[in-house]
Amino acid sequence: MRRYSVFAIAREAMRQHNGWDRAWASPEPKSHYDVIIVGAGGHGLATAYYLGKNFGIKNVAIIEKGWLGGGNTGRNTTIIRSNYLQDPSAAIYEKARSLYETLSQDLNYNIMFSPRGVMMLAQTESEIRGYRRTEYANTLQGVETRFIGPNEVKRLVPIMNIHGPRYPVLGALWQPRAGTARHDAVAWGYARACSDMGMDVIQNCEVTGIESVGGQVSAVVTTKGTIGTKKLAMVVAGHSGHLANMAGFRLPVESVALQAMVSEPIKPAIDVVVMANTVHGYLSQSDKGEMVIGGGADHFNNYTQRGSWMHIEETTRALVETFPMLSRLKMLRQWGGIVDMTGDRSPIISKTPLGNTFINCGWGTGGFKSIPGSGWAMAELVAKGEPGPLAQAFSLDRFREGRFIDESVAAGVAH
Amino acid sequence: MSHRLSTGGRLIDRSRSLEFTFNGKSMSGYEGDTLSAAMLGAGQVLAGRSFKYHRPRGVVASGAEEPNALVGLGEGQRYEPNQRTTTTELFSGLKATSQNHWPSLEFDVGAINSKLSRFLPAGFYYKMLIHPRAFWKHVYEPIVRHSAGLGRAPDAETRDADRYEHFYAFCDVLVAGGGVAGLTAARAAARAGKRVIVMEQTAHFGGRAPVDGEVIDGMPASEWVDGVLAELHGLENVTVLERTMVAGVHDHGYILGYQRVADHQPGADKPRHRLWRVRVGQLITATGAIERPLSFAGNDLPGVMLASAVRDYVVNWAVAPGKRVVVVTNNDDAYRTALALHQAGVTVTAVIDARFEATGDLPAQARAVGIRVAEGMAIRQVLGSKRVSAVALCRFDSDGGAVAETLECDAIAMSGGWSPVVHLWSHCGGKLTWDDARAFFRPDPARPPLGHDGQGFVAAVGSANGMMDIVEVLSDAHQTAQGTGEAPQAEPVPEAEMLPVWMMPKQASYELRAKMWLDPQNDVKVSDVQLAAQEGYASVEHTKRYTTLGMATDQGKLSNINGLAILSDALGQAIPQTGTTTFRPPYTPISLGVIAGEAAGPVFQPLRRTPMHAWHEAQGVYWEPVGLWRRPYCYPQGEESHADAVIREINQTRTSVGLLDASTLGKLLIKGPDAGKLVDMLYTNMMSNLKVGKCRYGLMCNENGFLSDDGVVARLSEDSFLCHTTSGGADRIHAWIEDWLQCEWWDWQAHVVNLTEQFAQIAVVGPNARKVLEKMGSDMDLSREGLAFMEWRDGKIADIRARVFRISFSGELSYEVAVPASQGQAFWDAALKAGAEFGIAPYGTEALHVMRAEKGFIMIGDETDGTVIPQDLNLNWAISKKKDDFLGKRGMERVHMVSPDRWKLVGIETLDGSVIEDGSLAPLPGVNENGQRRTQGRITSSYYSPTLGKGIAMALVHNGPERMGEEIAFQGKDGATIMARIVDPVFYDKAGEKQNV
Amino acid sequence: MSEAVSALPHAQYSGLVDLAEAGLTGMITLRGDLASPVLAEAVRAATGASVPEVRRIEAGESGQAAWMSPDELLLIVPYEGAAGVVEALETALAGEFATAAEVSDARAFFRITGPQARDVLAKVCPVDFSDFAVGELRRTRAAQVAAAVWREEGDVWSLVCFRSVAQYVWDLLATVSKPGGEVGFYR
Amino acid sequence: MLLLTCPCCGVTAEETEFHNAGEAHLKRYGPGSDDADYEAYMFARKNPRGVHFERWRHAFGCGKFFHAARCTMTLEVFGTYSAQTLAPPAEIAAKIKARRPEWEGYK
Ligand SMILES: Cc1cc2nc3c(=O)[nH]c(=O)nc-3n(C[C@H](O)[C@H](O)[C@H](O)COP(=O)(O)OP(=O)(O)OC[C@H]3O[C@@H](n4cnc5c(N)ncnc54)[C@H](O)[C@@H]3O)c2cc1C
Ligand SMILES: NC(=O)c1ccc[n+]([C@@H]2O[C@H](COP(=O)([O-])OP(=O)(O)OC[C@H]3O[C@@H](n4cnc5c(N)ncnc54)[C@H](O)[C@@H]3O)[C@@H](O)[C@H]2O)c1
Ligand SMILES: Cc1cc2nc3c(=O)[nH]c(=O)nc-3n(C[C@H](O)[C@H](O)[C@H](O)COP(=O)(O)O)c2cc1C
Ligand SMILES: [Zn+2]
Repeated sequence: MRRYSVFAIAREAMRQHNGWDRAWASPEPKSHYDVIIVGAGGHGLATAYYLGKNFGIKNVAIIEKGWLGGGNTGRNTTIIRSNYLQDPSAAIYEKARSLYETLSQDLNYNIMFSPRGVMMLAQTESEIRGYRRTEYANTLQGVETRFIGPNEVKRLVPIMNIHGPRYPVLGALWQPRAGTARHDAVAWGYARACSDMGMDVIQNCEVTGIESVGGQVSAVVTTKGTIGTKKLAMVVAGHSGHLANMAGFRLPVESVALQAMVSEPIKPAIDVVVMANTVHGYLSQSDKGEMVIGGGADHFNNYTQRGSWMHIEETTRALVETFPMLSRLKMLRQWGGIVDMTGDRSPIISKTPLGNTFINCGWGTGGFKSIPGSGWAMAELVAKGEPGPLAQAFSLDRFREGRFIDESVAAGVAH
Repeated sequence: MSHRLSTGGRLIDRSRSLEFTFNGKSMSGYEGDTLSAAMLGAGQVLAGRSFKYHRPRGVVASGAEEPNALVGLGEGQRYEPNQRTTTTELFSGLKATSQNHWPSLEFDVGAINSKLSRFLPAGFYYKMLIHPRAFWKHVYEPIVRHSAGLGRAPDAETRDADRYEHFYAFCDVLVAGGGVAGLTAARAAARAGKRVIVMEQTAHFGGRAPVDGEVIDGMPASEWVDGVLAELHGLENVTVLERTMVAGVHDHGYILGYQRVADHQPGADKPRHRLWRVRVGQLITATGAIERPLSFAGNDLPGVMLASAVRDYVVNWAVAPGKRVVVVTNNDDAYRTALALHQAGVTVTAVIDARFEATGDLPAQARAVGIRVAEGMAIRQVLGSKRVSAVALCRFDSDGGAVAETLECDAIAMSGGWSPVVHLWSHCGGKLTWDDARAFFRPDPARPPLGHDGQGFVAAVGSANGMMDIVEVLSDAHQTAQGTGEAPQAEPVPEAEMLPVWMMPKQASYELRAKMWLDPQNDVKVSDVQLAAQEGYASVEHTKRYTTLGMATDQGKLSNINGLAILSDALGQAIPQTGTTTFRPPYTPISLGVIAGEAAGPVFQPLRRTPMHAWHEAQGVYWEPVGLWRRPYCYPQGEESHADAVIREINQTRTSVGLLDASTLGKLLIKGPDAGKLVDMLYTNMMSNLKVGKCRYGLMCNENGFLSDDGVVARLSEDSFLCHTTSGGADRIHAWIEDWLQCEWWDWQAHVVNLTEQFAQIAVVGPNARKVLEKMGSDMDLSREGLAFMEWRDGKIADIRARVFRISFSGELSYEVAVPASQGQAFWDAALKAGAEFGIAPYGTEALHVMRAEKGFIMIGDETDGTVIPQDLNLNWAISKKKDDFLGKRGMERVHMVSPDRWKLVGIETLDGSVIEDGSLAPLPGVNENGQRRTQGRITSSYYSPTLGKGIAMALVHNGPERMGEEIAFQGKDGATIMARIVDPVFYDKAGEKQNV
Repeated sequence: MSEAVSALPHAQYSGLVDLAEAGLTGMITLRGDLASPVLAEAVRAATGASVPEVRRIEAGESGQAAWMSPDELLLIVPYEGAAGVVEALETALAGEFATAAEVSDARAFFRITGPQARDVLAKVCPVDFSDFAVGELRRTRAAQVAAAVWREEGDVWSLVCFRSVAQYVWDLLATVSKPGGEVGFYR
Repeated sequence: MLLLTCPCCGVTAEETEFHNAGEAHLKRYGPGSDDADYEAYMFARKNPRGVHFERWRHAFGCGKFFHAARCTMTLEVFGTYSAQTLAPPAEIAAKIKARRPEWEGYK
């Protein structure tokens, strides 16, 4: 693989850029793999990458029904933070965040991780209490975050109307090394690295069935034929319920549409990411200049990648109230993604009732930020057959036992 | 030079000239002009700069598809970035400024990017700017951010001066587009008696036909259009809306219309925009077609325009794009432009036609008036720096190595054929089919978007349906709208076949391809798309994201089809195999203001007010939002701090008497023969054995066993209970009870009625509470015996119907009095008056919280957070052992719930009496497997207790209740540790003597 | 009795339509079997009206009866008499599975009058007002809160919402009734 | 923006008048039930791609709950029916079968 660098660009510029290789190969499937990963979203690709990198397992196929990165990884608002309340969450999201810091260099692909800071506004007394609680927990969890006052909020975000009038800003939980990354690049960078390790990224290939022998997975049936495997990892986000049905079990997961939108681009107006949970809306400005806006999820099961208009209204209302200057900007595009919501709104990284079959799902509205950490933990689970410390708490049996990992308790939302 | 023609202009009123400024320079245009017509009329071709390379940009189109001519419009509270000049109607005093350049439009330092363009191909930033690591955030990214973006951001403190609103409408047929196809369809549907709405995005009806000089039903198209409009306006079942764009098509026939009510009259006392939310039986999209540009080197220079747009400027606004125009085409339609220019007295230097021969009627007409037609030719390259000065020609069927000829010109009118506007068809899942002959995608009638009944609800007509000939257009629209009788008649103008041309010359070299713009706003060139294909970004969606093709503010209306043709060619596959990217709403950008609608300022969100709200406000209350309610947090007097106010309120209440507005508490009446059975299922306690006249505190859990609400239940009669919920819980619990009643126990006879707002509920609290009530005058015996603790009575106080509950959340003698909401203020006033001699004063939620904490009472939302079960709070006494079942019982039986390791509620006192930090944890030595400090408890609420003169707190602690007296360390401020002792959570009046006097 | 005040006493506004708060109004939620003759009799005794058909409001000599839900009516009577009506209903329905509760004070009541009333309502309610007959009633949403709307006669419309949001609904209606906001959809 | 017809009051209204209340026809498992049954009742969701049965409440209207049969892939609503049922009624099943011949029936 040709390494990317400024020198490579300069060299290619002199010869009409005809020396660039394919970023990833486009192979036909082999008959058998050590591990098949279903779903070439960020989580599936990261799982593959760390299987190769951390465990030397490279006879791996990542099977994708559409174009790689085209699921939620390609349609999210790219917020990365790790100041979660519960220990297991803070651990995996912080692992992910710290891996993001060096991911461009690790992958030799600029994924544009931008630690510009994320603030979650406190606009009620109970939000203050929730965020203070998170701040205390984070201190012991090794996550750097702090509660800041309204003046500091205004200094960081001059376009914010901190005086309400409906919900004056009382402060914010501020994680300075949280931020955003270029979502597509995350998928592309991992895919390129996987391909470079000799793994097969197989696009336009849908898994339609799962075969097993004696309670152990043996093969997946796909639109490109049946492919044998020793181990199977299902990493398909909104389609997890469907895959689980193929494997003969049900999940505590429902698939619903979550929407986002962008405004027309303008010159830099806001440098940090703001989440306003009381009024339901969050906002950041991309490097291209659009305001990237996310809002609420639908409440009904849906696989159409279109959501209900009312959420766009609700979110816009909230953000125009919070950032009055937005009123005369224009919405350029809106879209939806199908997210997988679990019973406690926390993810699942787990063994399943089918042998040698593992699932990673339930990231719902907030799993872009966890991609490297989740891939790391999932790779360990797949390689060893047992969860490591990062994954342990996220097992499926927590629902039966009542061992929820509930993040909403501190007035936070899961993005 | 572009200029105004001395005659003509069907849309302008030359008697009314309007002054405006562009970049501070005064210019003038006419009533009826768009801003771009006026600018071109005034000779202003250069309109802005492109996104990435900061290349000079001029207008290319005449409508919504315009990618280039974006300006900042207005100032201050009416400033708006990225406004398209082609869709901006001129008004007097308009102020426009160009964008994305520094220091000036004419001289832009950022244009250096253009010189470096070979170093900045598609995706360059993924490949470079990787090292050193810190540079991305601190050096590279700020540069990228600064040079990207387009318009200037509005000022930070800007408040929009305008208002917006929504409107819900319903109709049988909504017609999108007021061209001849739309009008034909609308008239047909209207005559059939259907409820019809027609939305046309511009200020004028008729679309292309009047410009093209079509003749319909024997009259000029514009006359025909006026006639149809007059008929439609006269019909009661028809609503005709101009300046209203169908912005989005959503599931189940939900259509959004964006009406620009007052954009052309800024300052008028009208809503600026109105968002129509229309539920339609059928949507007929008659949105026409958009002309395609051609890809040739230098095609992005100002002066290069769409042929149809040139025609529009000439015919509609009497504006010529230049003095000497070259027309370049692959089809007959562009000859109409040549003819229109010629007729207007503008020199048409030549028509460059890529086809080997141009034999149709229109080319013949052009030749007949002396226009030169160059067949089989192509533009090799446009010459000029900030605008077109000449074109170099070559054979179309060549690599462009040899220049055949150079023609001087100052404008180019190009036509690559047409693409139906299929956006609306596609927004909600309608599929397309490829038309090989005309080389475009059009709606596939077999795969329309589906409505709630699974049937297609969208039909496309006219050019939007791929009909390019006027006769076809009219009959298609008439038939699709099920018109009766004859379709409107028109005179056909036969056109010869077009030749698909995606790049000219056909085998252009890299040097040329690197100068052929596909997306002029985002600076995506033919070479970029080819590079994406080469690098494996082969899905059209990957190409889009890798190159940003079609992601600009015009969403690729001009560029997408050419881009995917280039991509298909690079991949060696057919265009339909490549497919399109996803069409998403809105059709063109709509203001965020209109999406928010009227919901600004006081009506941003409903604010729930108790009957005493205004009184609290008048006291200078400090409010706390609780759900949509606002509750008094405290009532600071003068310069008093909030903390001091709380202390004063507590002291007043504990020593004499205080008054609390508790109206927000939920009040649910449960009544019926099975009411007892129902409350026994809802509460963990046994409730059915409560005696009439008595009250009992109860807990509600969800099916997981987690505590979800609590409150006092009063038995009103044999078959009725009044259940109090938390303020935030009333609606949720009401819905929850209805859920169980309707969906699980539907044979049970019980009603639940939400009486929350019927009553103002006022707590009179403190040792002097009884005296106050007695002084107010009552027909009830409110004595210790007459109304014992945990009893209620109906009667009158201060001559107001009242229900009095003797319950206490503060530990003091306390009466909660419910009176009709309409008399809440009267009761409150009477209590204040009667209590004056005791110094009665209102207290807020914070005093309430402190007092309940002093008593060790839990608070939903403080001690509970959705993961806490009653057992954690030592509330086992409230969990009935006798009942077989109640909601949450099964959940509590799970392994983790019965684990001896759960954290349990205790009181906490700091050793030094200070107030411990709310939410802080009690760390243990050592770390877990993930390197996180282990913990053994956390503070759930913490206050300064004025009653005890020290900090008090509650906490959930591992094995807490067995560790009374033990010292334990918690996190303090700024990383410090604070030592505390585990104590009983009841800090005050453990025996309960005070409340029971 | 001490002075009772409605949510927004005497509020009035004239714009595209005339808005007014209707003042104190007696209201009773009556739940039970709407097909029961006993209930029908009780309703007649209370209001003079018969039990309304689905989504209709019936007027009688002493009040109105409005259909709210398959097992729920809203009775509208003079404010002062409401408590008495509840008692009478309870007596009359003693043997039935029925619940009567006074909600006069839990509601705010607005009147919207004028030829543009439907255009104004359609700015906040997702309802098709085109064939909306006199005596028809629709429970729906007024922007962000619940409301019931019915057509009293010609251009006179009534709207009931919860008392706590009276000010919100008022501000909302006044905002969308501002001159300049003419729509002209309903003619 | 779904359009649903409430079978309780007959109103056809937009989604904003309703609240979705999750999968329909769940059988409640209370005290004494076994772990697997209880877990399935609480958490295991069909979440199908295709025909789906769900509960809605006409929250801004008559306040009643009802059931809807809907396709999660096309959002087609096959019908709405009483909440006081343990399985989809025959006529709803017949309607679905007519629209989706491959549907295997309610399970
Ligand atoms: C609008 C929106 C905003 C969001 N905002 C944020 C945010 O700001 N921050 C954040 O952290 N998270 C956010 N998220 C969540 C985040 O996007 C997801 O959690 C994350 O991308 C999930 O990644 P994934 O790899 O698990 O799934 P995906 O990226 O969805 O990948 C799953 C892949 O599996 C494929 N697949 C499915 N079925 C099959 C099959 N049968 N055979 C083969 N392949 C199959 C799919 O095609 C898909 O490509 C947001 C999500 C949305 C929709
Ligand atoms: N000969 C050719 O090559 C050729 C090609 C294209 C069109 N035509 C001619 O163009 C005419 C086509 O008639 P038509 O009525 O189908 O199309 P049209 O282009 O004349 O009219 C479409 C109308 O829809 C409006 N519109 C577009 N999108 C809209 C939206 N989202 N919301 C609201 N309004 C929207 C446009 O402003 C326009 O007024 C005929 O005269 C036809 O002959 C000819
Ligand atoms: C962070 C982010 C920024 C985006 N910026 C743009 C943009 O500038 N222009 C644009 O057209 N779309 C933008 N999109 C939206 C994509 O075009 C696209 O709608 C989204 O990835 C979902 O894919 P789909 O619409 O093809 O289903 C952006 C998406 C994301 C997630
Ligand atoms: Zn209903």
